[in-house]
Amino acid sequence: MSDTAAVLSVHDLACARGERTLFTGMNFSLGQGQLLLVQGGNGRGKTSLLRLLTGLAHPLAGEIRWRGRALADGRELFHREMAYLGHLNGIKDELTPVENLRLAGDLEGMPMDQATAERALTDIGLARCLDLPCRVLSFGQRRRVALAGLVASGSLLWILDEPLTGLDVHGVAMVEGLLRDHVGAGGMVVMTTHQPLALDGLAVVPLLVGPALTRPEPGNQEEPACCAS
Amino acid sequence: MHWGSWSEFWAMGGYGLYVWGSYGVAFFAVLIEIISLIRGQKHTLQRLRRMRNWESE
Amino acid sequence: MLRFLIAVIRRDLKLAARRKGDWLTSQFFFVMVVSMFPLGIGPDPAMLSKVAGGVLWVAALLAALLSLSRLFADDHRDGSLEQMLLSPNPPVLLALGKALAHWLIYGIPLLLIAPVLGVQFALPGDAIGVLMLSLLVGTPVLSLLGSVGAALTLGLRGGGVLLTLLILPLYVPALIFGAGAVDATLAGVGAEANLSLLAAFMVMTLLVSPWVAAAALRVSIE
Amino acid sequence: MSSSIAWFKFAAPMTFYGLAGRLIPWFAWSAGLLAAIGVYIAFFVAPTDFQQGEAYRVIFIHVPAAWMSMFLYLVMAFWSAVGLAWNTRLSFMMSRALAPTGALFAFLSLWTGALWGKPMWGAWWVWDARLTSSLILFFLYVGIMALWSAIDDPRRGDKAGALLTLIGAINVPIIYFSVKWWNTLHQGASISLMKAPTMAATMVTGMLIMTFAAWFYAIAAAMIRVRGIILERERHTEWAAEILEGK
Repeated sequence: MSDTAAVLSVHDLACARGERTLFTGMNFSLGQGQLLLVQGGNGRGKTSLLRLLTGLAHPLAGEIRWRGRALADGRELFHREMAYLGHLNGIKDELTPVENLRLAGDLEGMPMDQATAERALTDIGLARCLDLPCRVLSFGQRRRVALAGLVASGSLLWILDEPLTGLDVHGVAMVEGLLRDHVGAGGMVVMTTHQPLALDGLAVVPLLVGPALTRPEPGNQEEPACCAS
Repeated sequence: MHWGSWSEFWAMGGYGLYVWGSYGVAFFAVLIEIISLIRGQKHTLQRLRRMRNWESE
Repeated sequence: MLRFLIAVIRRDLKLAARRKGDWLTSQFFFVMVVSMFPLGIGPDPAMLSKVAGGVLWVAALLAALLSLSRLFADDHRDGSLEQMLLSPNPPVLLALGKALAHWLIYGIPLLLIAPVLGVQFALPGDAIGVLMLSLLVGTPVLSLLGSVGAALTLGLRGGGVLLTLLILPLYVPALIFGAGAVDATLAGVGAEANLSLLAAFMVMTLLVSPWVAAAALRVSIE
Repeated sequence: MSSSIAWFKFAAPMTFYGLAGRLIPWFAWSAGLLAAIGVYIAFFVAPTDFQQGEAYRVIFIHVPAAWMSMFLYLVMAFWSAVGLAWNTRLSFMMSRALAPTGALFAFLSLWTGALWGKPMWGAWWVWDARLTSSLILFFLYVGIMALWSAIDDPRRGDKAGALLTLIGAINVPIIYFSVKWWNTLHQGASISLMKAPTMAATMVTGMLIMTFAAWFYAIAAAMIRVRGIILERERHTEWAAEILEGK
């Protein structure tokens, strides 16, 4: 993967939480049409790495570059081309799914009319509950509203932290479809997940954070990372 | 400017309560801070040492 | 840029409309705190009119602080604060937008309730007029400085009390000039000096606090 | 420039820990010596004030405490600004170490102000412009320390405290002006504490010596505290481990 096509590149990145250093000297780059699968045990820094990539958190050392420019000075361009889905869905419970989507569009500077919002939501299987306040929806349905917003944002880079949690079998299949379409069309994804994903035929770049997780035999249960020195 | 006698010194021209109230509280406040500083230092060292032992097991 | 600011303000207005309960509690808090004072001080109109400016202004401070502790908290809890910080627009506009929205939702109604309470405190007509003017100019200060406190104490336990502890000292100039304006009118001295100083303080906070609040947000969200 | 910043950011805590350790005794002893001289002057050299008799001797504690409470807040604001500008951990630690001593001086200036007010104006608490501003400054100190104690993550606590210190520092002059304005408005020409005694030469020198004593004391106290904070935050480094094993 020649470096020139690398849109996102990370140069000896180091990250700490509180006083504990999670990882150091991390280098990778990601081009269009690629999916970076971040793996590693609990508490190893997967979520912290993703938050560093979004620019919400600042690294202990090292640099993240988007289209060759460091995040700090290219912030506006980067945030225009990136969308983040964390553990929280980022939608308001009082508003209906349509209002949530249109509101997100306004805040991103790309207003969305009623029809596009409704189409985005029906595509993702929420046709029946367009005008219900999100408060009454299940966690899985609210997750779909957030995913609909992600798709509708048309961002080049998706940063997804455990997107499959709370989704039923259909949901997982749907997400896999979204990923395939997005990456297939030249999009980029950085994601973490513990569930196995059927992403055959896609350019998946694995990235390991912390020591490899050995298959826990009945005897040695790997000591949870948070207590390791 | 020497005081006639110790009792005159303590009386401080009738304002003894206010003058010694101020100096007394100031002295004790600083004393308390010094003691808490020294004790705090010792306490921090012990706590950190305990944490190191706990972590290094 | 400006569209983002307006979008943030419209968003908060819509959210407040959906949850009228929070809005009402803050207004009733203001009314109730003010109504307690005559019970404590006594019903004598002369006395009440003398303390009216101070009482109403202190109650306005407390009502603002009550509603400010949730300024960013709800958005932080459901993740929408992160999404807004990830929008291409600078976070300064977000902080400014949230503060202005808070002023429109919680500041302006104080203006409308104040005359009713002013009458209750036997304030003459012109004093009530100056009271409303001082609240109009002063309440943005409460929202702007308060937004800094809300950003600093985001997600902390005891956030509401801590916010008050942090920000109340910074409200002192607004309280002095605001309440002073009413007293000056009562004394027949005229409140132009107080109001202009209050306006100057408001402009200063308008220029300073969005930046500090935005920096505080970036620090708290990490 | 950037290399010095890097040094300042990473090597600074270790070297400062040793440096502070050597300096503390010097500052502590000179503070004690100056305080002794100051108190001697206050009681045995300074003449009785013809207006106030002996009560004015409180000034030798009150004025240095008031000056130091204001000065230490400005020093904290300075370290906060440096910390935010270059993200140097050590300057945040200095700011944290200074706050308790600053709050102590603010409290002392209030206490001695009240005790001085009683004989002068017959009331324990007088809403004099300076006293009221010291009261509000004391609240600012309490607010910052409350914020630090509420935030567990040291990195966030440093920056949040620094931001609050800065916005407080911008407001201190405005608060002082508004309180002075409010004070003159309500009391007419107020008797401010400063003008009361005619400032004989020995009184001024006495006050200055006490102020320097308070300053050196504040530096010594802050350095002791900052060493504790450094050790706490750098305990994972090997030099800190040596120190912990050593003693």
